[in-house]
Amino acid sequence: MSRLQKTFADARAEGRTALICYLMAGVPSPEDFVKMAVACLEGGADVLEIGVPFSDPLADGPVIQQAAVRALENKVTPPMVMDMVRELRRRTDRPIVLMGYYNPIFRMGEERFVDACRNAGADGLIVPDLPLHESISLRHTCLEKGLDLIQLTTPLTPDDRNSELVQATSGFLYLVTRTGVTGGGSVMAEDLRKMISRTRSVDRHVPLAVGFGISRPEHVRAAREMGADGVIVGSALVGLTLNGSSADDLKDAVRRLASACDAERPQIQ
Amino acid sequence: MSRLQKTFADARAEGRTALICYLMAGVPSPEDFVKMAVACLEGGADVLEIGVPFSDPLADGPVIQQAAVRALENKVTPPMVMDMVRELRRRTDRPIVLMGYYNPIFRMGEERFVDACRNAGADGLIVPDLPLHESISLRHTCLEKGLDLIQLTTPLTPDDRNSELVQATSGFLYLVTRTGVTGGGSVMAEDLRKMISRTRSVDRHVPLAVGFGISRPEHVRAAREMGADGVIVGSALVGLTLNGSSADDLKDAVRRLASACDAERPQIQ
Amino acid sequence: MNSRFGIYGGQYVPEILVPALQDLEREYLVARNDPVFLGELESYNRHYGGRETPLYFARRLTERCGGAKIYLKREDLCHGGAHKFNNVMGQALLARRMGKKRLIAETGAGQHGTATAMAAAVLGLKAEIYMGERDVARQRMNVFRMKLMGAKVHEVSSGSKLLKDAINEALRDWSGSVEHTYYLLGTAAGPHPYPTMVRDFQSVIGREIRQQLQAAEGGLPDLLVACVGGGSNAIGTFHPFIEDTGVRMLGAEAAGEGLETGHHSASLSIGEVGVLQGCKSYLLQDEHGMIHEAHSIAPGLDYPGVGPEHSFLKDLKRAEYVGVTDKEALESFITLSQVEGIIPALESAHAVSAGMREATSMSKDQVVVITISGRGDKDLETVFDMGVVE
Amino acid sequence: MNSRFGIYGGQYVPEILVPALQDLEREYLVARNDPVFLGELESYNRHYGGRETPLYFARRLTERCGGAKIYLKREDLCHGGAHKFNNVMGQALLARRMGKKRLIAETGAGQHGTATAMAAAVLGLKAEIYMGERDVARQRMNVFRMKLMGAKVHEVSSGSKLLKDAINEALRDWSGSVEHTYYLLGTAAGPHPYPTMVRDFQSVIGREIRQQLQAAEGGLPDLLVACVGGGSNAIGTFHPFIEDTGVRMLGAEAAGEGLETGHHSASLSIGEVGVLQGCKSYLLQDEHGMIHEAHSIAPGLDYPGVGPEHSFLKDLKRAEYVGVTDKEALESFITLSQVEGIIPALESAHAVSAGMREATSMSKDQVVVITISGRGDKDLETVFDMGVVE
Ligand SMILES: Cc1ncc(COP(=O)(O)O)c(C=O)c1O
Ligand SMILES: Cc1ncc(COP(=O)(O)O)c(C=O)c1O
Repeated sequence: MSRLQKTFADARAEGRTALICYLMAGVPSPEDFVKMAVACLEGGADVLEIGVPFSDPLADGPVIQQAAVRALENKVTPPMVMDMVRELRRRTDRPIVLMGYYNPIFRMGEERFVDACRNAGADGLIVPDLPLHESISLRHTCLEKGLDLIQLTTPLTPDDRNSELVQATSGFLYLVTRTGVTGGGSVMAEDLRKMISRTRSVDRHVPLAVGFGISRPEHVRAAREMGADGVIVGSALVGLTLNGSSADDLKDAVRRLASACDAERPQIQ
Repeated sequence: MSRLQKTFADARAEGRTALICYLMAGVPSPEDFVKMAVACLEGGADVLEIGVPFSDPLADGPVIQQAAVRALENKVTPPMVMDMVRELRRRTDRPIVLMGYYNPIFRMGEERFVDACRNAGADGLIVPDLPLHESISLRHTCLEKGLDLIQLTTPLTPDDRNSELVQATSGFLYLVTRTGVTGGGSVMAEDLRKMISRTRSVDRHVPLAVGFGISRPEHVRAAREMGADGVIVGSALVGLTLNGSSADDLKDAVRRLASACDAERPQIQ
Repeated sequence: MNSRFGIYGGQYVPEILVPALQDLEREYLVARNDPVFLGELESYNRHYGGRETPLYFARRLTERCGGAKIYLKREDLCHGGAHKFNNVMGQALLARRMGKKRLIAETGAGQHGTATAMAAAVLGLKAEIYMGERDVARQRMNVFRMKLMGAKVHEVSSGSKLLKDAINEALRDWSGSVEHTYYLLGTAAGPHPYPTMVRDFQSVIGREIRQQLQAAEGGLPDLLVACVGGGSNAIGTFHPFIEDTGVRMLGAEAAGEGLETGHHSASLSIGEVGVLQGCKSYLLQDEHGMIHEAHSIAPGLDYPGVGPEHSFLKDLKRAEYVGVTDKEALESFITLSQVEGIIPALESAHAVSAGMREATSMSKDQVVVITISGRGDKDLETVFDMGVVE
Repeated sequence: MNSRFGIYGGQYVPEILVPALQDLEREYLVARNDPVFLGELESYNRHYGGRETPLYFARRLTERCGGAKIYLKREDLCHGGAHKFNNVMGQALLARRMGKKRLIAETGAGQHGTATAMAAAVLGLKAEIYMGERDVARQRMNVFRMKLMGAKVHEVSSGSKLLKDAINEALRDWSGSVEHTYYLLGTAAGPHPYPTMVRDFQSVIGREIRQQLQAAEGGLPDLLVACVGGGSNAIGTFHPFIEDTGVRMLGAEAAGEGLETGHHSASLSIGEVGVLQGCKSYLLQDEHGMIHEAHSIAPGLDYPGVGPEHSFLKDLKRAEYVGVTDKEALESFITLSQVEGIIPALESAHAVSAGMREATSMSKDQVVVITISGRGDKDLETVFDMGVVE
């Protein structure tokens, strides 16, 4: 059982929704980043998702774009991200997932990149511009090396493709709850309900984590209410790493989200 | 015998070249213009040529263009020009020739215009943008009313057309001694010699006045030497009416030109 | 060759230019019937100029007006961006045939100057362009364009320092250079034989319309519309249909700020007969025959005279002429851009306005052809500066 | 439909866009074989776009080089002033057919944005254009042109604030609007099916060259030359000749200030394989896969990637690619203006430079065809500001 699987299983057992906190590697600075990540863990994050900065983050909204610019200004490179993961792995046993665009992975070489992830102690990988049909070789490598390659599904994904994604994903399935990019907007309740139910009808067990547009405790509660196993919070937290907030501020924000994660779960009709 | 014919006959009899002085009507001002014209007469002009200002004097060089602009700024109109001629006619018996573009003539009506010229006391008319084949009706009217309509011939005019021009002209024939517009440049001796000789071979008597590019006594002497019966000086004198020179300055300039007009005539080879 | 259209036209020029004009007439008469010359022109028109230009059925403009079908004759697609090409290419080939190595031309906003520079470049001739000082200042980029193609630009500081004065200055140059220089006049005006010759070269527009409309609609247009500056694109549009009495013709003149304001270029609508720059025609002038300054938002319409054949057609009532104000032209400039994705020259926008007005009151089975004499890229700064969009 | 050219191409996009791309592929596959669609496109190409464009024998340029005969394929005469028209019209008709009422597009200097605005206007669709903030500031008039035709322009302030970032932003918009919005990509790059589809729409260039040269010379060209930004005009020129192994193909990339300076856009000449904006191809990037900013005097070549089919042709050695510096492009910009009266786009001037170089060393019975992808009016300010003329 991988760390990710275990985390979701534990959370489910405890009646909790797992909280996945996204931060951009090397932001606000390579040193403070680790403090920020630790603050997330202390605030109650179940999983850390760490962005690998890329010059052209086309799936991201303004906040995360800005964080990528900051990271690149800070001269963060993929090998440095691996070092940061290694550093964090020394401090926590919770799962660490990297989120990175494909070109830096391709550039390093898929196998070398996956090895580096594993060696650093990462558990999973999300590649937002690598759709299922382009990910065959990377999936193969990840499987072989024991890294979870997480697939994304969206409200526009047709049912048959959704089923393939469910089968192909590893660790959890990332439900993109609204069209568009990361950050801003709000969860579309109706979409999410449909996405969860059609996915459950294919696989009753795969952990479902909801992302894109989750920033406040009420979003978390809404997702939880609809049966999500996890929520991913990105822009809201990244924003705090950009605007001069302290690690404690971040910890508080995470704590508020985390407490929404084990709020009493109302009956699903 | 018209005044113009008589003037050329007298000059020839006296061994002189007739001096035709051009001024723009109403320049430097309607009042001072008359003084300037009188100065020309006092300086020894045989004929006064008076420009009727036009907005688009396409046969004129910069100096006379500028004079036309000044005249129009002074609100000089064709009827006012007639008044100036009338005024001058009171003061002199020498021939007065008007030089004016066709549109103002057309606008007033050819017959009315010619009548106005005659009534004011003008003797001749030059229309620089009315070539022979467009001047049939105006020539007819002038002939009928006793106004000399002077034709121009040029170095580029073919022989047969030159002969037509000689036959059609009245008062004198205007030899344009260089291609281009009025003012500047210098007499092209070779051209002039040819023009005079081919014209003489058609008509031994028609007075030939040389214009365009005559500004200094030596030009006058050159023209005289080649057998011209008259010289026309325009831009050089108009320039003096524009640059603040006094009537006396003008008179002196004319006097210098006039004395070249009866300089000893060298043998023609 | 007849030098007049009724009482209009003629050859009111200094005697020094007469031999050159007679030469030109003679050479043109031979050339216009010489298959070699015509073949050469046809080849440049086609392979260099991009002819034929399309006759485009403007579906959305037609729907907008709700009346007659509107077709646009797309002279904006000619090389150089305007119908000017047709004339310039014809005359430049004639100049080369006559052995003249130097072209001179006048230009207002720079369209004709640019076209002349272009034709000179492709034929390896020298070009010198006269342009009023005020126009030079307003049309920096067109001046640069001419220089880029190797032409020399003379700034004219006489008179009103505009197009009319550039023509005067070009004629003055020609008076002194006529033996080795060809004067490439830019519109169907000036002394004979220019009005006839330019009309002939521009008639390719109307001939193509005729054929293309036959193919598209199986018949003749009910109405032809073109803007009238000097009148070359209009006469080129109209002339091949003169004998077809069922075809109405409408020329759109610049009414500028309004015919009543005195700021306009509507010589046909409210000018009076006179003689300017070589020909007799309707003119804007005062009671003493002094020429008025013209005004139009469209630099190419900004001329106080008009080609003599239009004066003739007006008197005959064979063609009608209406004024279109700056404001109306601007509106149809925007309309055509938004409805058809075609940004017309401001000159052409006058024709669009007049054509839309007419089409609206015609029946759906009728056909209006509007000549788009040029593209509007040259006018973007002007319209931008007016702040009318967004 | 094959989504790759050898190892290049593919569909590297967020999952959210996959259904839309699959839809697009499906619809395009039907449309490309549907005579109604093809007839519609052909009709717009002809009557609206001014196709076919001439294949012009450049006599004086040929003499200047003293080698092979040089023909110019005149895409500068297309409506809008560039080959961009071919692609935009095809895709806009496809969008309409798919029932999408809103078009989005990226633009660098504004050429593709303007073309998209134009196609949207003529078909009655809405257009929204993404354009980098730095480009907006440099290209005031093109921004105005788009607005004039009714398009909305979004300034992009992310990243380098240039073309690449405008594409990112357009893709972001599309991720949120994909159900009713059509993304009209401007070059033969991006995710499948764009490279194939854009190539098909642009292949009208090569097909016409083939026919026209057959008529003019009775054979095939020896060499085809085109500039390569994203690669659409080049692939449109080359593709119909791929099977004709006797026809050499040469792509001119922007070598900017020199390949050794790092200021260039020569992704094929010295880039390395990577994945950007949906496809795998040669890219300008650093050792960690971060994309470099590109540089070229020609705004349309200023892109760090290139269409995947060119990467494939390069590896196969079926086409060659050379760098042309800013300086060399500028020189041929001036040469073509002065020798042929054709002011090429600075992009196209790269092709002219490479083509002249080759023609010079070829024999007089050989034929070089250079595609003039667009006209240079848009570049006059740039060249003027350099002070190189006069
Ligand atoms: C685009 C365009 N249309 C029309 C005209 C007016 O000229 P014409 O009346 O001779 O066609 C001009 C003159 O410059 C022009 O540039
Ligand atoms: C005139 C012109 N040529 C060439 C290009 C380069 O594009 P591509 O390589 O797709 O033909 C552009 C792009 O804007 C352009 O405007």
